[in-house]
Amino acid sequence: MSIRFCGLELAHPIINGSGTFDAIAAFRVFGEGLRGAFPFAAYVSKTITLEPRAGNPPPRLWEAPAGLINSIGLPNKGLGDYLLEDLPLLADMSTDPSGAGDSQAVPLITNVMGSNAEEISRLLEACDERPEISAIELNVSCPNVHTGLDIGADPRQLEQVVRAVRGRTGKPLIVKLTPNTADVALCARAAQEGGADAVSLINTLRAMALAPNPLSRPPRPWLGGVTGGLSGPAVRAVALAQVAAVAARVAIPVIGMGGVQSAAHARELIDVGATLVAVGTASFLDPAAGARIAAALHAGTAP
Amino acid sequence: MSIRFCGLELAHPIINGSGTFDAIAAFRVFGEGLRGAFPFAAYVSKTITLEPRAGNPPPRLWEAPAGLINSIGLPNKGLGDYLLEDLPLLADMSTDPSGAGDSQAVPLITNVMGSNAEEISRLLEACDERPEISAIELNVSCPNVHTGLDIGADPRQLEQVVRAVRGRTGKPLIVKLTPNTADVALCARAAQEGGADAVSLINTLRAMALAPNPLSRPPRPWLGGVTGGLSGPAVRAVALAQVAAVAARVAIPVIGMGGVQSAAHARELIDVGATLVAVGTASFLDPAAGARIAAALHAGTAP
Amino acid sequence: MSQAPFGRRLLRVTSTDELGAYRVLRVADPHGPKPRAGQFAMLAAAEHWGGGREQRPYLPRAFSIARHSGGEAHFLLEDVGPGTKRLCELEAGDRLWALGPLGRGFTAPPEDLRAILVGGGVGIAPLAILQDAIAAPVTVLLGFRDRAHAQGATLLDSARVATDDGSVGHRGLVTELLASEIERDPCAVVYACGPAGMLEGVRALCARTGTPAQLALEAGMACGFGACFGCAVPRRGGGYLRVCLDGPVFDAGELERIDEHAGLSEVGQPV
Amino acid sequence: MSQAPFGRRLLRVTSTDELGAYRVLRVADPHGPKPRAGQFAMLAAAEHWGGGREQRPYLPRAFSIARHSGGEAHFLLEDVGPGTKRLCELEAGDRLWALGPLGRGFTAPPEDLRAILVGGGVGIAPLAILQDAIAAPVTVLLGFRDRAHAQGATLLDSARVATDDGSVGHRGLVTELLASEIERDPCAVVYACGPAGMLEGVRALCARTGTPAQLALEAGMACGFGACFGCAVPRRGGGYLRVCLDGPVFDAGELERIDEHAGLSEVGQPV
Ligand SMILES: Cc1cc2nc3c(=O)[nH]c(=O)nc-3n(C[C@H](O)[C@H](O)[C@H](O)COP(=O)(O)OP(=O)(O)OC[C@H]3O[C@@H](n4cnc5c(N)ncnc54)[C@H](O)[C@@H]3O)c2cc1C
Ligand SMILES: Cc1cc2nc3c(=O)[nH]c(=O)nc-3n(C[C@H](O)[C@H](O)[C@H](O)COP(=O)(O)OP(=O)(O)OC[C@H]3O[C@@H](n4cnc5c(N)ncnc54)[C@H](O)[C@@H]3O)c2cc1C
Ligand SMILES: Cc1cc2nc3c(=O)[nH]c(=O)nc-3n(C[C@H](O)[C@H](O)[C@H](O)COP(=O)(O)O)c2cc1C
Ligand SMILES: Cc1cc2nc3c(=O)[nH]c(=O)nc-3n(C[C@H](O)[C@H](O)[C@H](O)COP(=O)(O)O)c2cc1C
Ligand code: FES
Ligand code: FES
Repeated sequence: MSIRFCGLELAHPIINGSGTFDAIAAFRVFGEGLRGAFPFAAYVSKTITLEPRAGNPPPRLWEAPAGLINSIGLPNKGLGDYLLEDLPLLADMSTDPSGAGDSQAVPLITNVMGSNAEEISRLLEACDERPEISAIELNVSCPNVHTGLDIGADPRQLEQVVRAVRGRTGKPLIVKLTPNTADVALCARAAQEGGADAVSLINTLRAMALAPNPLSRPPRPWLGGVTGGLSGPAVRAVALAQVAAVAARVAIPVIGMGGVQSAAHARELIDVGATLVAVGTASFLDPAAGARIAAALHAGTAP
Repeated sequence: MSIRFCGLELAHPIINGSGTFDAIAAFRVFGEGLRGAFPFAAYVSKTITLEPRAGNPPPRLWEAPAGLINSIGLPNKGLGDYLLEDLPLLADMSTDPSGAGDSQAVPLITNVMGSNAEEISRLLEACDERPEISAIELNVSCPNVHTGLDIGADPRQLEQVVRAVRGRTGKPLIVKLTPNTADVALCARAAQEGGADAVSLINTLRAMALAPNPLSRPPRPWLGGVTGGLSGPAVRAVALAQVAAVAARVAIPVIGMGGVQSAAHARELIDVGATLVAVGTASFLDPAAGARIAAALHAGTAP
Repeated sequence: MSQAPFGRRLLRVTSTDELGAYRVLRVADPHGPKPRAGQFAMLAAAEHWGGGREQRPYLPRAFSIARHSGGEAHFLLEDVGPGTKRLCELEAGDRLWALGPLGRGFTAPPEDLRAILVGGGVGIAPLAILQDAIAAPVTVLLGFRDRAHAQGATLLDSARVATDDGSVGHRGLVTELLASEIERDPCAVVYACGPAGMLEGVRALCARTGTPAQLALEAGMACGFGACFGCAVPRRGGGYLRVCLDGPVFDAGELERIDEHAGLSEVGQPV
Repeated sequence: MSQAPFGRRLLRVTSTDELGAYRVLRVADPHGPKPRAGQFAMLAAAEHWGGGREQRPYLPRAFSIARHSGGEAHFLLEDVGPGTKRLCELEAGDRLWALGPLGRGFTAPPEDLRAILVGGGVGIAPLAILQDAIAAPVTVLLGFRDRAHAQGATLLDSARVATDDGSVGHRGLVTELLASEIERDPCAVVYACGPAGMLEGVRALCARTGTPAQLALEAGMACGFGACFGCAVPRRGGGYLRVCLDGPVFDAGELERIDEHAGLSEVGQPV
């Protein structure tokens, strides 16, 4: 079931969605044994920015019908500390999809975000120097940060930015598209024209929730970040439509995600053209969801 | 609880979403008594086009997590037969929100769609002549028909079209926006600048489903129309975000909809700035949903 | 058509029984109007409707009224997915939401014509109430996949049975029984409900032999009362009909070739 | 911290009991590691999780392990919403998904300091297992809203109780009992869990009196294992802590003022 993706050799097609699995935290909680039995074929980091970010004030979560709204706000320690402290901890992970002990390396994909080409260039250059990093995912789609949305939603701007930063790294560059746009396939083509090696989608849909108190007038938003992003089963049909639309219009590989909870769901994204499938919110229900899905895909069963 | 909306006097703030309640069919199924106890304060017709449309081939429905995907394809008898056959049947409806027998007229809002300004102009002119029609809703957002999407998703084009057709009717003109756009508030402003008297949102989110058979390779889309639109609870948080964003940016009244199933949900849309709330998919679970929600809003309770 | 009360109503399950591979659900509906044979209701469990891994069902589900007596409506259920599974779990005392009776039912046969009722699988349900409604003796031909399903035949009187595996009655298709019945005595009117393939077989046979036929169709439904336009089937001569409003019972002549989406789908054979 | 097995596991409910306004759920967990006091588990019913009008719960829910013995974990539940409602419905034999034990638990008191356990409402749960774990006698102060809730106090030994309505024990806040305890004998370490208001009262009081305190916090959680960054509470001096990973038990000194989102919310008082 081994898969080639942008020159990487992956044990299976299931990876994690950025920001939905903290491998370092998972080692603390579940033990170092996880390092040799990692649930994902590649590990995508949470979004890293140049400067450290604390993230949004709580509350950051709201449970929606068959979904989750988050307004996390990209907390991260910033590029410098990420490279210094986290990278060593993220090296040497491996996965054992068949459970037969023939484990395979888990490449690290670092997800980065910057508010303009200059910032992104610095992020790419820094990542480019580090052998622990196998590929870079550029987040142009986070709905919680204004600029992220704007760059990614406008094909022209997106193409310019990707073209401007493309030369800064020789590593594979994945552009993570925003779903909050009129024609995601146009954005995907723009990323391809700009030089992206792959695109990934969908990120979360812009969403909102009010505090659940009909008596405390005036009404107020529940989330500390006011709006958030919707993920989980509720968005799966939207993801399928967007992934299909993109895969039909680009020549580069596509990482599909959005609401995947089972191997059948992963298979559907692959059916419409995805090369890899990322599992996000489903990991919150079960940290081993990725492993279960990969195993079921491997076995050809569909649970 | 009586509400003024674009010069109309409505018994309460709950109306139906276009295409989710066929009043004429309902009279057949539930009897003429319904005419005096209509669940909605105004009745919005299904989208009418110049020429008759058969709609998309079946299957047209797919049940999604906490939602519904439809690919109905705007079947309608065309403007001529609508005016000739349906209008007389839609006159004289009234609603009795308090159940106290003080019933109030149910104005008719005719929803129309055309693929260019010329077609839309003809639709508006024809509607303008008919006293049975109290307002016109212009659908620029249907995800199943290519042009509908394109006009509505691009603010510049939208403004041009609305401005071009605006003069063709003296009746209130509501523009129903598409949610499948990068910045719905920009589109709403464009509609306002073009001369719309109100905007309504959200229409369905572009979505897709595959036929549920892992064995019948190659995989194929389930829906006869290939893609469809997602509605119901799954989209409510997206609707809340879009309605809030629009209401904060326009001066004209807003009709909010998307996933409303209870008075609490309706209240939230009103809280973020909607003047009226439309109930769509919830009517499929219970044709009296609109009446129940209006009554609960009226009573100030929140079931 | 019998008009339905406006709005869904909360009803109580009075009893449930296994009937081979099926489940019979009896529901107290003291104030509901008496349905016509062939009408249906939209049902949803009042508790625990939805959720789980697939987060379905969300919408109510359509079921033929299989019988109606003493203020009780009977339904025949087959567990084929999350909605029917939940309804099959219901026990006496549990409650469900119901809307109906809905749709256009069967039209009684003219005096001089013998009625032949042809059912396949769970599609036998509306034929039971139809048999109750027709005073004259009728011919009942029912097709099932195997013995467990064939037990459903006891819902009707004097049924002749065909099974795919030959475990009960004729081995083969119920349409084969129908063909020889029509050959034996062509003065008949056929009433049929079942999987798409069976209905198409009946339609084609009746068209060929000039036998009048009323076919009860299925279609994925969201609303059941004409609101969503989701339950379309092709109309002969172009355009579409709404199964919930214009049907579910149609004169065979109104219909085009019946495709896979318009019959009661076979268990485990998602179309 | 006790490390959790990777992946959720399916466990069987062995018994459930009413305890006043609460429900005690006992779950067989023969292979789960022994938890530390203050740790929690993420639970979800295996059947009928979600659906209904609000189409929730979707995510699992966090619950303190209230006791652990003989391969059984005990939980104390209060029905405050769709998730707890469903878990409160479970009966012996039913199954649920569990992930855990998770989080950082309480640290045992130094030999020379008396432990004062301060609990509010359902926040008494982690104090029960803490009392089991501390060999020396401890002082237990529990606050409840009324008599029905105060029955929860029997989960611990020798508790002194305060109720809002005075129906049992001291009329007033449990922090009032704590204040006089600290005044009487300041050589104490405080362990507290309960609503945000109570925790903030405890934190402020202990800060004023220089009493060391460990506070078990709540926060809305999606994952429970540090993956989502959703359970943030402000860290003293800036930034945020993850309740599930850095807590749920914190030294009071690590925390800012405890706001409404960080305590166990009161029933019917959605924050
Ligand atoms: C007029 C009428 C009368 C009926 N009478 C009866 C009756 O008397 N007894 C009876 O048992 N049944 C009857 N049915 C059929 C019954 O309504 C369906 O079996 C039921 O809706 C299935 O629901 P489910 O949730 O159990 O399964 P689902 O999984 O919803 O449906 C099973 C089939 O639907 C399709 N499907 C799968 N996933 C989806 C999805 N996400 N969205 C849409 N379709 C999907 C597939 O084709 C699958 O085989 C009748 C239907 C109609 C229209
Ligand atoms: C570490 C920890 C330990 C805990 N231990 C226990 C315990 O031992 N016993 C116990 O009974 N409880 C415990 N809790 C609390 C328990 O997890 C919550 O009561 C439970 O999650 C509520 O879920 P619900 O579905 O019943 O109610 P919900 O409705 O999900 O939650 C109730 C509260 O959540 C908020 N809310 C309402 N709607 C939403 C929404 N859509 N999305 C997000 N928030 C919403 C409101 O503030 C409401 O008051 C603990 C929590 C944590 C974090
Ligand atoms: C709590 C949470 C945090 C996320 N953080 C990030 C992030 O830091 N960077 C990013 O590119 N995407 C982020 N995402 C988006 C996911 O990677 C994924 O695109 C999205 O959740 C859809 O997949 P899912 O439905 O499987 O969760 C986050 C999603 C969630 C739910
Ligand atoms: C079956 C169906 C048919 C619809 N047809 C139309 C239509 O003809 N014209 C239109 O403007 N919107 C149409 N809509 C969109 C609804 O009016 C509404 O905008 C959308 O469903 C969101 O609301 P809801 O979640 O309450 O259903 C349709 C929606 C559904 C589900
Ligand atoms: S099921 Fe909605 S129109 Fe027939
Ligand atoms: S609950 Fe997800 S990080 Fe704490």
